[in-house]
Amino acid sequence: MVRGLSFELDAGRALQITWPNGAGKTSLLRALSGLLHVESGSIHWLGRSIFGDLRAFHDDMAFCSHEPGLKPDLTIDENLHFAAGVRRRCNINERHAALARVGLTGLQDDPARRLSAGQQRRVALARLCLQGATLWLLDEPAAHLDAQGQALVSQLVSEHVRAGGLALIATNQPLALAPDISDELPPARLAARAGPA
Amino acid sequence: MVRGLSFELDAGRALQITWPNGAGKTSLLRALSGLLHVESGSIHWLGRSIFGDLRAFHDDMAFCSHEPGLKPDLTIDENLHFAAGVRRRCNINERHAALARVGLTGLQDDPARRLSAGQQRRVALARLCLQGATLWLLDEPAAHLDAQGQALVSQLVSEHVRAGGLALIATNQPLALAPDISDELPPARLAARAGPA
Amino acid sequence: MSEWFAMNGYARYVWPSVAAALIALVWNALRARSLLKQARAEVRRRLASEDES
Amino acid sequence: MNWVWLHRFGSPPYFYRWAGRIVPWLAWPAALLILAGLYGGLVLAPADYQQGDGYRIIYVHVPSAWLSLMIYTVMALAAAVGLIWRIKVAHAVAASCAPIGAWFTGVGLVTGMLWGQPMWGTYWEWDPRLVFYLVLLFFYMGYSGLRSAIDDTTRADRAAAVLAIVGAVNVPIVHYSVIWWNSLHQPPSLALTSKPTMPASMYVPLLLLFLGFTLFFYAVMLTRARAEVLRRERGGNWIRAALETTR
Amino acid sequence: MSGVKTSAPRAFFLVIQRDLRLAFRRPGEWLQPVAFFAIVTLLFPLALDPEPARLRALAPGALWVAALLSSLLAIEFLYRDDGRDGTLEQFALSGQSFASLLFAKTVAHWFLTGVPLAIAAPIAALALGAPPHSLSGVLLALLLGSVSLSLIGAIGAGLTLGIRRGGALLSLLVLPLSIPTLVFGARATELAIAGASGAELAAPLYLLGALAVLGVTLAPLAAAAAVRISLE
Amino acid sequence: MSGVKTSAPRAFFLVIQRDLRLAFRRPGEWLQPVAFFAIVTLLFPLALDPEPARLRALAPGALWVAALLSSLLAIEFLYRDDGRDGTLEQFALSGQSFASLLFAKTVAHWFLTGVPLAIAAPIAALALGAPPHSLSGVLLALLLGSVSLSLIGAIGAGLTLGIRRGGALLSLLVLPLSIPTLVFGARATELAIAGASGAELAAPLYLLGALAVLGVTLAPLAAAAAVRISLE
Ligand code: HEM
Ligand SMILES: Nc1ncnc2c1ncn2[C@@H]1O[C@H](COP(=O)(O)OP(=O)(O)OP(=O)(O)O)[C@@H](O)[C@H]1O
Ligand SMILES: Nc1ncnc2c1ncn2[C@@H]1O[C@H](COP(=O)(O)OP(=O)(O)OP(=O)(O)O)[C@@H](O)[C@H]1O
Ligand SMILES: [Mg+2]
Ligand SMILES: [Mg+2]
Repeated sequence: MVRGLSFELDAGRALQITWPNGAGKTSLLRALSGLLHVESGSIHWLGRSIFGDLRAFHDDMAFCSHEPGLKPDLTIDENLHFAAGVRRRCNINERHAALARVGLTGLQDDPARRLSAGQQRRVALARLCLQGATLWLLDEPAAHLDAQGQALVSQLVSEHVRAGGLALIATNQPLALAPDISDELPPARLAARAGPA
Repeated sequence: MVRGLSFELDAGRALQITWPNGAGKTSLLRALSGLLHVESGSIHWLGRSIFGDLRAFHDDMAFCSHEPGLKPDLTIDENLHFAAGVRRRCNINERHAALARVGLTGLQDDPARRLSAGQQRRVALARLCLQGATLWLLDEPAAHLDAQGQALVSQLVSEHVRAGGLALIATNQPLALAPDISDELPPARLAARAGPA
Repeated sequence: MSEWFAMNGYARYVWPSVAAALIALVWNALRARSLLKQARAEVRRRLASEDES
Repeated sequence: MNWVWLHRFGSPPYFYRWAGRIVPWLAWPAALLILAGLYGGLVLAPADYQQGDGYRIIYVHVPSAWLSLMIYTVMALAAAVGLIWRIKVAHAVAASCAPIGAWFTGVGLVTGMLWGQPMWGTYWEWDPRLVFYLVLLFFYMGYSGLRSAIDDTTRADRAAAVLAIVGAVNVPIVHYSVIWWNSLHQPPSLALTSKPTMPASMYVPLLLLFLGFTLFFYAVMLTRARAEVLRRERGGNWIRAALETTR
Repeated sequence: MSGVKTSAPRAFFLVIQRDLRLAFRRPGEWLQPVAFFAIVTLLFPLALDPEPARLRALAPGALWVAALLSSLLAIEFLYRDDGRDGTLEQFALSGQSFASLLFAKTVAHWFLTGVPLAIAAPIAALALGAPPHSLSGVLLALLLGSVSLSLIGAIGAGLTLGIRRGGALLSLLVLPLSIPTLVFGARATELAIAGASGAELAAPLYLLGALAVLGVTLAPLAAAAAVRISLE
Repeated sequence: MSGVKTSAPRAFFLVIQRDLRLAFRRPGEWLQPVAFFAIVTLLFPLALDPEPARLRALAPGALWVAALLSSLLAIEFLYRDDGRDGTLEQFALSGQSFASLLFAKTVAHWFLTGVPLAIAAPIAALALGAPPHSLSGVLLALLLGSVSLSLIGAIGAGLTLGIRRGGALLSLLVLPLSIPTLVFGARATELAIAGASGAELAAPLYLLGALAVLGVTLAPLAAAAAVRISLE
């Protein structure tokens, strides 16, 4: 549904997409991650088209979508263990560190089902950190988060970026990022698209 | 899971609940609406306990929860027709007026499936207006909404309240409401409760 | 004695039945007690942790 | 009438202590009665003139089968009380009934089948009494299944309660099936009203076992219920006291 | 805003209308149980080697087991979507009688699954070698039976509403309750296929009717209670 | 952060371990298909008036239709939860082979449903009047058959993943594909109950095995493709 959009993002920078509702933020991120088929146009990572070797690209990329993707029956720690473990080995200390980072210390052995909307989001952020990817694609990372939580997100992003990472953030609550590391993506020319995404 | 909380709300005022994540906002609203059984304590409406005649209370109350509650297969207009129609008769003009109000003119005959996160929220707001209730219970009304959408919410609420309505709003993005019509609910003393909510 | 065990050829029906009943009785009795013990222990643990915090 | 007593039992601390005190008085008599009954039934009682020694299965079959029906009744009643008056203890009782009931339904089935082979020449027969008894087992399983499937204890209690009440229709069906359908299953052998048809040496052990099994059930059920109450009463400071005082 | 409050009957029919329209937006969906019914009845001739006599003997069982299972398959969705997207919550807070709104859903559901099933059954019966003159009996039996199946199913659906994997549990709860319907229904079908007289046939049909009436009176309340609990 | 990348086999077993642990958190859930199987087999004797000879003739059909349906019932949930809560999306973006991760899920699923089913079948066969010596054959047939049923089901589950009411549609997709398994399985069971010699039994069992091997080689890829499409 998005047309005539072209941008590039280099290491050490974050890009915020703050288009209005329905402008195509989610769709754009899904397309960039290779989940959604792009009708026309190309996506390059490290100079090569991502469709050449999708898995290599995914090794460097982490996508944090609307759904937190937690198993209600597993404890928070187990959730992290399995979710992050599929990509990189991470030991229990790393996991607890990550949980502490997002302010969920002490909850690691609670079943995820107990968590409120915002607490789940925070677990998703912890997973994001553990996955240790270079490129972050974040969809509404700050949704459901209280003020202190939103500050946390901005902080995580800037650290990641300062450490040479990249971040692409679709959000309606723009994050407070230092201008030297972040840009805003100008609204793309919108056009109706055929058929469901 | 919330203990020792007591407040009252008179006509013509809105009350914002901006507790941190997991503090119990959602649970509180569900309890007030009579959906969630309250272990101890009482809820009164117009001086009478709501459990006396729950249906009469529900006639005056509208609850706008996390889920927009739209049928993907029905058009937006049909969605409003059935959802609002179960409570009050409302004709097509009223419905289109409401849609225009939330900035979805022209979409009324699109299937709800097409809508983005924020657009769905807006439909939920339109339904809220059509239900014509006196007491509004809103859970995260501004989630997924862009700046202009958030302004819209504040506006709807103030109008409703100025017209003698009541509104109770659980949100992490406090709405910009004139102080003369709105208060904030002080954080309640939290306490563990037996078993899950 | 042994012919009592034989039950005039009904042994292979009678004794398994009796065994089934006894197993049910014993297992339920023990299970109930262990459940109570577990619950007690769990509560104690929780109270202890509450005390220190 | 007033419901004070109901609410007294409804308070977890009272129930916990009361049950703790009563259980021993149920458990030991139960043990004695069961042992006596089995001895009387398996050793003292004479062989049946037509069924030979095979009939001795009655001494385990009938008490277990009867008990399994009684347990379901107790469960349904407790569930109803919990549903209507929102009494947590009642739900705890109902929850404790289910597994015991399932066990004894199983015993009733197995012993019945073991009896069926010599008497009817087959382990299983598609006879109403047998079928609906099997359905009873499914209700016990469904009850536990529903309970374990719902995370939220309060919701699990109430949903399971509805099921228990709905399923109660099955109990009379099982009980009267022998009368309603012309079943090959034995008709009631011991009616409290009429004079028993068998000699005392045969039915006295049966009576002892009936009583023993019933007491046994209450002892086990109350113990399980105490555990259940402890598990649920997270923040009760009466627990601290209870743990010291009662055993 | 405001406008008059919707009357109870109007709300009832509004819900029926809504569910029917939703269904007709996806004809594929409500025809699936019927297709399932057809396939399952066809599985038997495949699984057993089909000599006519044997098949005919098997027909009532096959028909009714298939009918029971496909109605079970369909009932799982009675409340699911509405529960998930918050519509039931809105119903519960609508100021209307919750039980009647839910009953409306059940009625719509019966129109969409029970009736097609009853119409498909005679055809399947023919395929299993039932004589043509028996078909009216088969149809009647399923028409009556499907009512109580839908109603019993509604209770189960309510109980398993909140649950992530209702499906299997639902069957565990509903099948035992449906046994009487199954038994009488199969009996009626058997008599019909055996070419019994109307008088003989009447007995089981009356029983099926009685079960249906019983269901209509009790089930809606039980279902509403169950759903309310699942919403808590 | 960082740390070494997880090796493919390790990821495979991690997923199996995860699914097994999830299942054992709710024993009720994965036992339900077995209960369903038991109930369905029980329905036949109820629906037909049960003389032993007739039942025994019916047994293979009843057993296999019940097995097919209950495995169908279970497979519906293979991907559903993971699809809904975004786990599959994470798998697809994990940099691991998507197909192998999904295959791991299928393997875990077979352990949790196929094996219990195979164990329950002989008991059900007894209740339907099969002679004790035939049970090993029944067990073997179901053990082999359930493998291909799970694998075929996995494809169907993938195709119906996005769909709100997968259940009924799933059965329409899977049942036709499962017919060969059903036929050979029922044949094997029939022979076993008829007390055929090992040699006679071998033929259909080999065929079942062949189907299973075929499934293991092809199904995972098809399933992965299907799921990918549903995710788009
Ligand atoms: C699988 C087979 C069987 C099952 C499921 C079964 C089930 C039951 C049940 C549920 C009861 C309790 C009825 C009540 O208390 O209302 C019962 C009682 C009884 N059963 Fe069985 N039974 C089976 C086989 C047999 C056999 C083979 C015999 C003897 C030939 C037998 C003799 C009795 C007798 C004498 C009673 C006591 C009758 C009464 O006082 O109501 N049962 N059985
Ligand atoms: N499945 C779909 N089929 C057709 N159109 C769709 C589909 N999903 C989204 N759209 C359309 O694509 C546009 C962009 O949707 P998208 O979800 O990407 O918006 P968004 O920027 O994420 O909005 P929000 O900020 O509300 O999340 C919307 O106008 C929506 O109508
Ligand atoms: N089903 C449940 N069982 C047990 N505890 C629960 C359950 N649901 C919520 N809670 C707990 O109750 C508390 C309040 O939950 P609630 O969803 O009301 O928080 P909230 O204020 O809405 O948070 P958020 O702003 O993130 O939505 C949380 O700490 C949560 O852990
Ligand atoms: Mg979006
Ligand atoms: Mg909330």
